[in-house]
Parts: sequence; C-alpha cells; structure tokens
Amino acid sequence: MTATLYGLTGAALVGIGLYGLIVRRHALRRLLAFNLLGSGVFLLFGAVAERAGPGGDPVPHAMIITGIVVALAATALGVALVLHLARETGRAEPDPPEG
Amino acid sequence: MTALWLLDLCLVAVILAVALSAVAARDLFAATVFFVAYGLLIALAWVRLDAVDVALAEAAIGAGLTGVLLLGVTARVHMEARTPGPGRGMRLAIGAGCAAVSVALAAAVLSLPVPAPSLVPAVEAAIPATGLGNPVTAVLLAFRGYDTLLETLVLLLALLGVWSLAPDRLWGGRPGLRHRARPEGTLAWLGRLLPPIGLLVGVYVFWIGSDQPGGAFQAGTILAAVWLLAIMAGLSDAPPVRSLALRLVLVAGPVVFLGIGTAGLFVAGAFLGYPPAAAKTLIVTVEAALTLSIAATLALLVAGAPERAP
Amino acid sequence: MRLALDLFTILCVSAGGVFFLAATIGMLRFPDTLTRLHALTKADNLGLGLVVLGLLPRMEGVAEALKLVGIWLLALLAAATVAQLVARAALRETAGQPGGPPR
Amino acid sequence: MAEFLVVAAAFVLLTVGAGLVRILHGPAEADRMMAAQLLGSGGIAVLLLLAVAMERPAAVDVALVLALLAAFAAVAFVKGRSPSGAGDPEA
Repeated sequence: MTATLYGLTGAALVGIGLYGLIVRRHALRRLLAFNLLGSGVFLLFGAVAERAGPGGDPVPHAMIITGIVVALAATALGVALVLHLARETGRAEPDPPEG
Repeated sequence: MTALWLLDLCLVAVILAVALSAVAARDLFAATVFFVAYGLLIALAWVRLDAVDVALAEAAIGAGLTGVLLLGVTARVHMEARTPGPGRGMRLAIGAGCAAVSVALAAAVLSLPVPAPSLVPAVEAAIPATGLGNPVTAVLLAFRGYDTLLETLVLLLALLGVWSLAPDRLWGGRPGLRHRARPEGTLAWLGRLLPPIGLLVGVYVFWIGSDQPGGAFQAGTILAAVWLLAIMAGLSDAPPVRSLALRLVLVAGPVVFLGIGTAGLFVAGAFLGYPPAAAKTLIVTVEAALTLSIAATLALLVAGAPERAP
Repeated sequence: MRLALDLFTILCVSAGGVFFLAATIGMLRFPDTLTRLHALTKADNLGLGLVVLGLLPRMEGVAEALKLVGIWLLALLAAATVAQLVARAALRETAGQPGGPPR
Repeated sequence: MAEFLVVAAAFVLLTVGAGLVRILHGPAEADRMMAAQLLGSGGIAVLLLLAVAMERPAAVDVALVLALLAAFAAVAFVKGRSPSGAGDPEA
C-alpha cells in the first residue's frame, strides 16, 4: 500500500519536473526541475524496493544512494555553468535556437 | 495501521504541493527555497519507505549541501530570462504531454508484479562472506563494488568539469572568494562550534555504517558540509586546486579502492573480490579512504570554479 | 507507572504540537518580518523541545536519550544563530521600505 | 501509543507544511527562508516521532543529521546577500 502511494507520487513528480524542464527558460529553474524529475525516478525505484518486504531491497537502495550523490555532482556542475554563463553574457539562459 | 496511512497522505500532499510550487513560483529565490524544503520532505518519505540509508543520504545532501549550493548563488543569477517561454496553448499541450508520461508511469506502478521480485535472499546468502551487518553497505562496497568505484570517478570528472570553467590565468587558484566574518560575531562562533560536532557525527555515521544505516557517502557529505561552513565563516580558506595534498586526498578513495580491488584478482580470484577472512577490514579501509575523498570532492564541487589567481 | 509515562508522553507531545501550530500561525499572521521571526524562533524551539521531552522515556537506553537531547541542543543552536543572521539580512533588505526600519 | 505518535507527526507535518505558504508570499527573502527553517524543526520532530512509532531507531540518526545541518542553508543565504557574496553578513 505504502509502496503504491509513493510510487504514484514518484510518477507525478516525473511529470512535474518534466513540465518545468520544458517550460522554464531560466537555467537555474531548469536545474531545479531536472532534480525534481530525477527525484521522482528515485522514488519510483524506492517504491519497487519497498515491496520486497520489511527493510526493503538493499540493491535498489544502494543504487539510489549512488544516484543521489551523482545528481548532486551534476547539479554542482550545472550551477557552475550557469554562473559562468551569467558572468560571460549577463544572462541566465542559453541562446535561443536560430529561426 | 490507519494512522500511518493518514500520515502518508499528508506527506505526499505536502511533497506534491511543494514540487508544484518549485516549478510554478514566479520568484527565483522562492522556487529555490521550495526546492530545499522539498529535499527535506523527501528524506521523510525515505524513512516511510523503510530506506533509512537513503534517508540519511538525502538529509545530508538534499537538506544540507543542496541548500548551500543553490541559496548562495541565487543572488548572482537573479536576472530574468529574456527568451519568452512557450505561449498559453503550447503550455497546455506540454502539460498534457507531461501528464500523459505521469499516467503511463502510474499505470506501471499499479501493474507491478505480485509477488514482488526481490534480491533480498541473494544478499542475505552472500552477506556473511563480507562480515558486514548493513546490507546496503555490502551492496555498495562488495556486491556492486564496480558501480561505486565508477561513481567516485564520475564525481572526480564533474569536479574537473567545474574547475575547467576557470579562465586560464586563474587555473590552479582557490575556488570562490575569500570569505570573511567578524571574529567575535555569531557566524564565526557557529563556525567554531559546529565543525568539531560535525566531525564527530561524520565519524559516527561512517563507523555505524558497517552494521546499521550509514556509511561512506553519508559521512562524506556531512564532512563536506562542515568544511564548507568553516570556509563560509572565514575560519578556513578553500585550498588552491593546484595543491598536491588536496589532489592526493581527492584520489585517495578511488586509488585505495582500485588497489585493493586489483589485489583481489590474485588473493580472492576476482577483481574487487575480498578474501573472506579479511573482508571486513579491507572494506572498512576502502570506506575510510572513500569518505575522505567524497568529502573533499563534494565540498569543492559546491565551492565552484577557481576565482582567485594562485 | 506505565500509564503515568504514557500520559506524560501524550501531554508533552500534544503541547509540542500546539507550539508548532503557534509558530506557524505567528509566521502566517504577524504583520512584519521581524515579529514573524520572533514568533518562529520562540515557538519552534519549544515545540521540538516538548516533543523530545515526551519521547525521552520511550528511548531504549541512556545513550539513545542523550542523543535525543543532543538533537534538541543542535536545533536550538541552529535556531538561535539563524535568527540572528536572518534578522540582519531582513534589516538590510527592508531598510527604508514601508513597514521596515529607517535606513 | 504508536497510533497517537503517528497522528501527532501528521499534525506537525501538516502545520509546518501550511507554513510553507510564507515562501510563496514573502515579501522579504528572509520571510521565505524562515518558512524553510520552520519546516526543518518540524521535520526533525516528525522523524523522532516516527522513529519511536515505527520502531526504527536509525531514523533518529536522520534527525541528528538534519539538526546538525539545520543552520547551513540559512548561512549560505545570508552570505549570498552580503555585497560581495563572501563578505561579513553581520557588517
């Protein structure tokens, strides 16, 4: 029961994050949305792990921990890129596509 | 227990409201604060999903490091995006598409196989050979050791990416500006008081990680956060990235891991294998080196690209 | 004895909940930033403190109980310093604005 | 007893969750920061209540980490608001 509820929440979070990632223009906002999307995927994975019984399945848990740490590293790289962009161009979004 | 069901519903409702607000809020700073709040709430969700190891990592990262990373920079990138976003009709279409993705995922959740597939028996059968009591640590350091090894390399790659954003003349310099705080002030006081406690908590989380929730990643994150606090309080300065000592600490974890893993080829008959008699000692050694490297890598990732000439 | 301890827990945790409620109401209803900060730091410290107090008799041993008290002390420390620092930031941010301090 | 503790946890969670409306309304950045701070204390309380009710003593360690790092986001915030981004926030 718990697993299903949080799994459905994860599914909703993926949609919310995806929407923000597409609609938002500010690069930092996109980074936040990307993290929401990733967190939704982790939650889906966590719901699958919870169904394995009391204590959960340790293999997905270990992989989620790996994922959370890598997501932080990617976010830090993203933030450094946004800062660089802001310093070089005075803007916080990449150039729009030509056309 | 129906009360737990009530709690779950409350938690899920607040999580979804906060996530929506983080996307929908007009103000960049408000969106960022919503996201930091989100990290804390997700840590609660992990406890409810019986994943306390994950909850520890999420608490240290989502509620600690992410906040330091994002809230410090919003003032530097507060400029509005100038490219107009998609129009109303387009937003509706995108929203419908994203909702469709969510619905498809929800359908997958509702049709998960019964009984649930599980790797618990496999882990339980193999864990006595590691001498560990915490199955998550056993998976991270032994059963899927190559994942963890590659992950530490990914962290180093990300750090190289951040450093490479420095202009040529600053290469090798110190990240960020020199932080100042009045020596008798509140911040300096906090900066002197918390790091020793944080060090203790970090070592504790590392140490119990062999048998209970905890371990190298959680401890490394805590140590990184504490180091960043000392830097922000002006009590310590970020080291220049050309420093040999720093670079040795950064690679210590992967090198020790790789060394012991390679030795496993000859002693235990497999790369990243451990001889059962010495497994626990070796794993704790690898974990100790990893904790140091993860702490240094994460702290420098958050500190950013070099901004001061060496 | 058992009943008395249960009663103690229920009383303390309930009172803690009331203080969290008070902190939230204060933060939502008080008119300006500094009074809101005041309400918040008073009430959430007490709220958490009462919850900790109520849970103390349910801990397995002395070490666990001490850990609980340590958590409360850390939260107190954080709340006190954050109140100081955020108040200064608020003063600087609202200086000269209506409802804020004179510049 | 466990039932009561869980209900209390749900109550605290909903209360501090409602306080998050402050993040939306501001008006000062300090107001938004405060709401997150209140959620931090509330989250610690919820974790402790759950640790006892669910009989997961390890969840107390999660609360310990939250309490240790509770001030960090706010410190980064006030630092970022000082003129250079690294100056004395108490100047």
